[in-house]
This record gives sequence, C-alpha cells and structure tokens, in this order.
Amino acid sequence: MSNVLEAKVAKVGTDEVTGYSSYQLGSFTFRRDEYFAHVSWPKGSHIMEVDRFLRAMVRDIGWGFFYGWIFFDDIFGTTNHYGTVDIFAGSYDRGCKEAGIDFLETFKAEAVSEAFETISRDWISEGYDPLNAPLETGTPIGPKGKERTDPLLRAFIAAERMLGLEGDTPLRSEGAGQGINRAFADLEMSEPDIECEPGFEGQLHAINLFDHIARSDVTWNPSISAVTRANICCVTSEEHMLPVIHGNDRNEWFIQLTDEIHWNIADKESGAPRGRVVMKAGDVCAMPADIRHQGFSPKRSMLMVMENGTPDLEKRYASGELKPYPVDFG
Amino acid sequence: MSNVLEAKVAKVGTDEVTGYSSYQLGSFTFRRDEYFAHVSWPKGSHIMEVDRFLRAMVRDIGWGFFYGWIFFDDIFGTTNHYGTVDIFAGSYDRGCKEAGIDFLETFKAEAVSEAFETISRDWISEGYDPLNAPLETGTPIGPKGKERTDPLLRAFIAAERMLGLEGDTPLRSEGAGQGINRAFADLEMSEPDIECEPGFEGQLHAINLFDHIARSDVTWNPSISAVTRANICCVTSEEHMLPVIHGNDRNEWFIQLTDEIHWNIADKESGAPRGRVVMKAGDVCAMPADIRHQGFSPKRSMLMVMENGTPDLEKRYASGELKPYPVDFG
Amino acid sequence: MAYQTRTGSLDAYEKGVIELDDDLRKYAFSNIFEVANASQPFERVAVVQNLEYTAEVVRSEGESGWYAAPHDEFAIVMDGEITFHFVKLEDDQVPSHEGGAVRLGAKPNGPNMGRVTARRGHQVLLPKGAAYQITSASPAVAILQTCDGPETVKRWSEICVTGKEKA
Amino acid sequence: MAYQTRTGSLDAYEKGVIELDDDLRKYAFSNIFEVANASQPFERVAVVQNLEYTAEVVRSEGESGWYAAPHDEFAIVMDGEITFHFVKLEDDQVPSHEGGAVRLGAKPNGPNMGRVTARRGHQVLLPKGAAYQITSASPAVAILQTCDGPETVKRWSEICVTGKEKA
Ligand SMILES: [Fe+3]
Ligand SMILES: [Fe+3]
Repeated sequence: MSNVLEAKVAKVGTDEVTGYSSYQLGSFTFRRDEYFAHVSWPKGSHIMEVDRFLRAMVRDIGWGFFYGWIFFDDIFGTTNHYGTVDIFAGSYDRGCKEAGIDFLETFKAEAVSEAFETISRDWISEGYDPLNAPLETGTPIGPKGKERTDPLLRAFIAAERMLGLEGDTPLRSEGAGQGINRAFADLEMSEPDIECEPGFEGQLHAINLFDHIARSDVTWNPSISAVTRANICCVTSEEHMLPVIHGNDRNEWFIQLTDEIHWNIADKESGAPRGRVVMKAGDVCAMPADIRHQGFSPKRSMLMVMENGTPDLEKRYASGELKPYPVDFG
Repeated sequence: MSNVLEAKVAKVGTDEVTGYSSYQLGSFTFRRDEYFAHVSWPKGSHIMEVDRFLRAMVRDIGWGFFYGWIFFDDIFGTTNHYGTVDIFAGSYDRGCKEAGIDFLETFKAEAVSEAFETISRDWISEGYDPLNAPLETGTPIGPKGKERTDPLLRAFIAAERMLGLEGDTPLRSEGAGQGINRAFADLEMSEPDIECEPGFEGQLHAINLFDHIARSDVTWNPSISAVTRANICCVTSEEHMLPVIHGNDRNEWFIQLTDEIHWNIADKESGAPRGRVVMKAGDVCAMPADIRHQGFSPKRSMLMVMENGTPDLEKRYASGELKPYPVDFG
Repeated sequence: MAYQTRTGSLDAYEKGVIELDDDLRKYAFSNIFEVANASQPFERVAVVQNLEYTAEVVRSEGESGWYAAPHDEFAIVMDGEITFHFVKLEDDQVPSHEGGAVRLGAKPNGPNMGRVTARRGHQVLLPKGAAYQITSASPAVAILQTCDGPETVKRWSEICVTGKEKA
Repeated sequence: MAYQTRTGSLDAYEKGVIELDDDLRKYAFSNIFEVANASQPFERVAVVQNLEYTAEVVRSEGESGWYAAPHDEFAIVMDGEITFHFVKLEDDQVPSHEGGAVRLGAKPNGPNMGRVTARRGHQVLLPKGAAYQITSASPAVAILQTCDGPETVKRWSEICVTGKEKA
C-alpha cells in the first residue's frame, strides 16, 4: 500500500452556468457538467455519465466502501483496506496500465467518505435519487436545481440479530409509508403464524421477509436481515443494473429469491471478460474472490447475499492462505 | 470476408408483459425488456442499456453504416463493406477474443437495414427520439407505449453542391418550424450580404452556416453542407455523447466550429485506450484510420467533419497502399 | 404494467445459465428446488459454504427429528408450508460443539415454547437455547442459515453445474 | 439556463489538449486562429489534407490577388468580416490544372459578377468559372474547402502539436 495521504476534500470552484462546484482530493479533481462527471489526475482524465457516477458514488459511501474493489466503471473506483481507501483510475484496466496512465492514491477512509458525500450533496438536486431505480426517479442531467434536504444516503440497515426482533431493526411496513413496490404487487403475502406458550413471549420470532424486501424503495442497496456470528446475511431488491462492478476481496454467495439477474463476470485484475451467469429463482451461486461482477435485473427481483465478515479475512485471501473460491469438491 | 448470409429479419415472439417483440437475423437474436437490449449469438450474449442501443442503432441505419466500424459499445457493432455489412460481437475486443466468444456474420446491407429498422420501429415509442439529445427527449425505458407515426429515421441530409442553392437541399429556417437550439440562443446571427450584378443572379451564393447548424433538432447526425468532388464536408450539432464508437476505414478530419468536444481514442483492433483529444473552437484534428474514437460534448457544439468519399478508398487503406494517417511531415 | 414475479417451487422451477471461461466448480452453481427434489426428507444439504458458515437446503416432508445448535439459526421457507415446534433447553442441554445443528436422540424433555407455521417468503428464528422439530403435511422447502456441523450434507459434485454433466 | 457558446477569434482563442500514447503527428492537431495569427495575409495554409483534398486557413487583411480553381471552392468565415469580389471567366480562362486555387497575374478582364460580404459563421460559394478576390478592412479568418494546389502552403511541423515542442 502506498503512502496514506492526509488530504481532505477542497472546493476548487463553481461553474457559473451550471451551478455545480468542482472538488479536489489529493491528486484527483472531480467536476461535473450537465451530462458528465469528469475525474482527472496527473496522468490522465476520465469521463462518465453523471447518473452512472452518482449511483455508484452514493452506494460506495453508503456501504462504507464494502468489501474489496468498487469499480464505478472499468476505469475508476475505490478499494477498501478497512481504515484506508484507495482511489484508483485505470489501475485494474489492462489498456490503461499498458498506456501508463493508471494512477492510485490511498486516503484515510473518513477523508474519502467526506469527499464523496460533499460531491454527492452538491451534484444531486431535488427530484433525483440515485438509490432509486431509473423508472422510479428523475434524472440528474441538466443544471443544478433545488438542493435536496432529505437524507441523501440511506446506508446499510443493519439488523443485530434478526429483523423485527424487539430492540432490533424494525420491518418495513405500510404504516411507515413503505408500500409494496409495483413490481411485487402480484405476490401473495401472508404472515407467519406464531403460537407462543405462556412464559416464552418474545422468544419465538418469524417475519415475512419477502414482504420486507418488497417494500424497499431503494435498489442495489443490501441490508442485513439476520446474523449468525460473522456470517452476514443481506437481502436486497434489485432493478436495472448494479451501478458498480464489484471485485470482492473474499468469496461471497448469492441466493436468487425471485425473478432473475444476469451477472457479467470478468477477471478482477485485468477486467477481461470470463462470461456470464444468469440466476433464476432458487439458484445459488458463489462469486469467487478473483473476479469482478456486475448484475443486471430487468424486472425488480429479490436477492439474498451472504458475506463473511470475519475480521482480517481479506488478508488471508490476499496472502493465498485461502483459495479464491469457496468449495472443495474433494 | 466470410460467406454472405441470405438471411432476413424474422420476428421470434412478443413479450406479453412489456409488449416488445424479439427478432432474429442470421445467428443473432435481439430482445429488449424495460431497461436493456439483449443480443445473443451461438457462443455468447450481451446486455446494453436500451437508450444507448437505440441511439446507436438509428444512427447506424441513418448513416447507411457510415465508413468502417460502428461500435454500439466495446462489444457489439457493424462493419460496412459497401454492399455487405458485418454484424459482430466481441470481434474487436481483446478479452472476448481471448475467451473465444467473439462472433461475426456478414449480411447484405439491405438485410441489416431492414432488420435494424424493424427492431427500432418496434422498440421505440412516442415521446422518445434517440436522435435528440437526452435533455431534449423522453426516455425509452419502461413498457411499450404508443407507436410513433412520424419518420423514425432522419438520415443524412445530403447537399449536392451546397446547402441553400436553388434545387439543392434547403437551409433550416424559423418558417419551417426549425427554431434555434437553446444552447445557441446567445449567438449573434446575421445574414451575408450578396450584391449580385445583373445577369449573374443565382451564381453568387452565401449562407449563414452557423444558423443552419444551430437549428438542427438532432445531434450526432452529420449532414452534408458542401461538396468538392469526392470531398464530403459535413456539419453537425453535438450534445451529450456520440452514441457509437467509430472506427474508420480511412482518415477523417474534424474542425471544431464552436465550444468543445472530448474525444476518447483507442486502438481500432483491440480497443486498448490511447488517450484523449480535447478540441476547442478553431481546433483541427485528424482521426487516423487505425483508431476508434468516441466524442463527448457537454454543451451542444458545432462540428465540421471532412470525409473522403472516393470509391474503394477503404481497400487502399486496408491493403497498406495508403498509410493510416493523413499528413506527411516530410 | 402488470409485473409477474417469478418464484420457484418443487414442482416448477427454471434453472439459470452459467457460461464461463473458468472452472465452473469455483462458482458452485446449484438450485435449491433441484437439490430439494433430489434429497431425502430433512437432509440438510449445503448449497452455500463460506468457511465455517453454510446455507443448507431442507426438504420438509412429514416430521423431522429434533435439532439444536450452539448459535442462532434461521429458516426461510421457499415453497409449501412448514411448522417449526420449539422446546426450551436447560443451559446444560445447549450443545457445546463448535457450530451447526446437531440431531438430538429424541424430543428433549423441557417445556414446549410453542410453534411457528411459515409459508413462502417467511423467515423463522431458530433460537439458540431451543430445540426444534420441522414438520410438513406436504413436501416443502426451506433454506437454513447456519454453520457447517455434524448434520451438514455435502454433495457438491452432484448438485453443482461443473461443466462435466452429460449433455 | 443561459448557455454561453464559445467561439474563437484571432485575439482570443483557447487551444485544446492532445494526450495520446501515439505519434501525435498522425493527428495533425492545430488551431486555425493560431495558424492565422502566424500567417502572412492571404497565405493559404493547409490544416486538413485528405489525399488531394484540403482545408486551408486564410488570414484576410487588406486586398488579396485574384484566384481561380477548376472546381467549386467554399469559404467559411471564422472571425471578422470578409468581402469576396467575383469576376466571370470565359470558358478558356478557367484554369485546367488538376486542382486547388491558382493565383492569377492580375484581375482578369471579364464582367463583374458582384460581391459577397460575410461574417462569422457564413459560408460562401467560390464557384468554378469565376475568379475571386478576398478583402478585409481589419484582419479576419476564413477556412477554405478546396483541393491541394499551387497556392497551398504546408508547414505542418510548425502548426501542429507534435509532442516535440519545447515545454
Ligand atoms: Fe458483490
Ligand atoms: Fe468518426
């Protein structure tokens, strides 16, 4: 890991025509216009459609940089070192590396969080929420509008033990204004029947997990449903495309609960394609630690993601102590 | 060139939920859902955001497949052989080639035109025009809506000698309902003064070319302004991003008339990035015959494109008789 | 637009596709309904393994034995209807092996805590400190979120797409 | 939103950027205002060359000589104001060399066809069969769409970014 810069985000200026500000963090500068986000660094620069950029950025912050590599696209992204975070451009793209324009700087995680939040806050206006599916929100293109006053980032909602337990994260509900998403309106919903003997009140617990997922107004934003020791089981409601390409520093697993998601799989280091996995309801698939993956969900679907949150696990994979795939076929 | 298939487009079926039909041409199938276009072929498949796909497809037909390679994205596209057209997937992507999933079929040009028009017609609904800039049209996502009844494709408007000459292509005008684009509202416009001696009426000619360009309601859709023998001079009004990546089979030239465009340059064969060119008003740059290029115009700008339409020129470049760059520095 | 949500069941499921220029075993691609169809009632077949953590598929049909684990487990019903019966364990009855469910010799003596009946999409807590029995009148399927343990059945080569299946 | 259209001029232009892992000479990147600033009045400096076809930059300042070509040419005024004067040529006066403009020894004898005064953004036909003179009260810039000819000035190494400029 290279030097950890003590840099913090700084405003560079404000465009008079569009109203958007530009920012600097270390050697990176961030600028947007009506259509594009522009990232530049000493050896190069990169243009992304602003919708794609903002959808990636708010998730990256919301997830606390998640596990491993978060590619905003093939070129730009972050790597989580759990305390520090790399911002990179072209470092995991064969073409950029060969052209010698790749660049990487390591920052304190809080500095990157603060920078990304500052940029998102300035670049997002009322009527557009990058955590919503494209069919359910407005567009970020055009000049700066009215500032959003509601919370921009709805991070991971983390159940401690299980959703809906007393004192734990509550379930989503009609009463809280969380309606069933249009894409799940056809699902028959019922409540589990709990018959508890006197004296054991609160010790038996069951929920309608599908109902909870169906009421999520955000997409590609997993939240924890139940925890077994360091095994973190997340559920999420997926529509359109995962706005990032994820390169994990450990193995993770997907269980497709409803509908289908298409996953593009590529080599983690070079980005070279390895092919695709189409997961349909009931399918289970591991995402090995040596790939990057991006999902496409044409219809909103329900996905369960299993992550192993054991501390320092990334080091055991990086050192080769653990193989980059989960199952020994014997 | 491989065998030319005698295939024609065929409808495969219609999705009951979204209302969109799927189509087959040769070994390729084309399907769309609310968000994505899906192209599949015997060895693989590919997902593209439907807006990107349709913006590329209508231009590819409108241009008559243009010169050389039209990449819809890094993976999928067409190559013009002037009479026949290749449809390819991964054939010019290093990763796909190494993975062995690349595929190419050659069709008669009219068969590809017919297929792409049939698909576009079915997949585009009222309120969305892929020839317009994103800020000036609706979105193609969601289920099939009302069919558009106006002409879908506004091809190349080709002046024979020069725009506005009697009997040649007329200039755009307020009277014809062609207003000045919002992005050029600040430009002072005037008419050239023509003082013609008696007897020479119609022999002197001058126009406000900027006014003509400023009234274009389409973007990234060049039209011919003036012709010197086989030298085709095109003008176009550019906003957002060129919806294709162009790999030319000959040299072409850009003259930036107003504002600025960022061009990403990559190797034509492999797609490996070579860097970027930012062109500002008055800049002139050649696009050599061994690259692919994609432009980004944050503000609507005016661009002049010079193409050499000499017949069979592509063969002289392909054979190596002509160098893949235009100027001998001596 | 009237969306149609696709869920799977023992009787009707569609398996996806895995087309990769890689060793498919690294992805351990399986389908829980296919696994359940090929399982004995109450076999706990691992479909997910993350070091010591597992997700196991159970085909519930009739009455199971009694199970307990030294940690919380969770069940998600994916098809049919399952009733979970719970008996409170004394502290010294709670199994102390490393992890995963263990099958008890018989119904433990201890107070009935009650029962939970769950259907598709329901998630049920199988709390540490309780023993549970799984019952279904007709075949049903659940996913158990648990740890690798003495009851975990591994037959990866049979359940996963390895690219070596007969065409 | 009030957009601001950026045009260039002899006095104020901003040149873009070319950052490529390639021989920059293949791209022949130049700027017409920079070229015009460094040109003698009425030099026709090639900035585009597509085999026999060219675009040439002219700095118009005062009165030019008289030109004619064996094909149509076109001028686009990019800065200032330019008046083009036209004289009709007899058929046997039309130059018959391969292409591009040729400078005539003097104003040809023939009838005046008239004149065109053009400003920024205007395109003017310089028709085959006519001779033309270019005049400007103050310095102005035009791009000529024409062919490589006897008057075409080539100094690519001077006008183009080659990556070998002093820093
Ligand atoms: Fe992931
Ligand atoms: Fe091009």
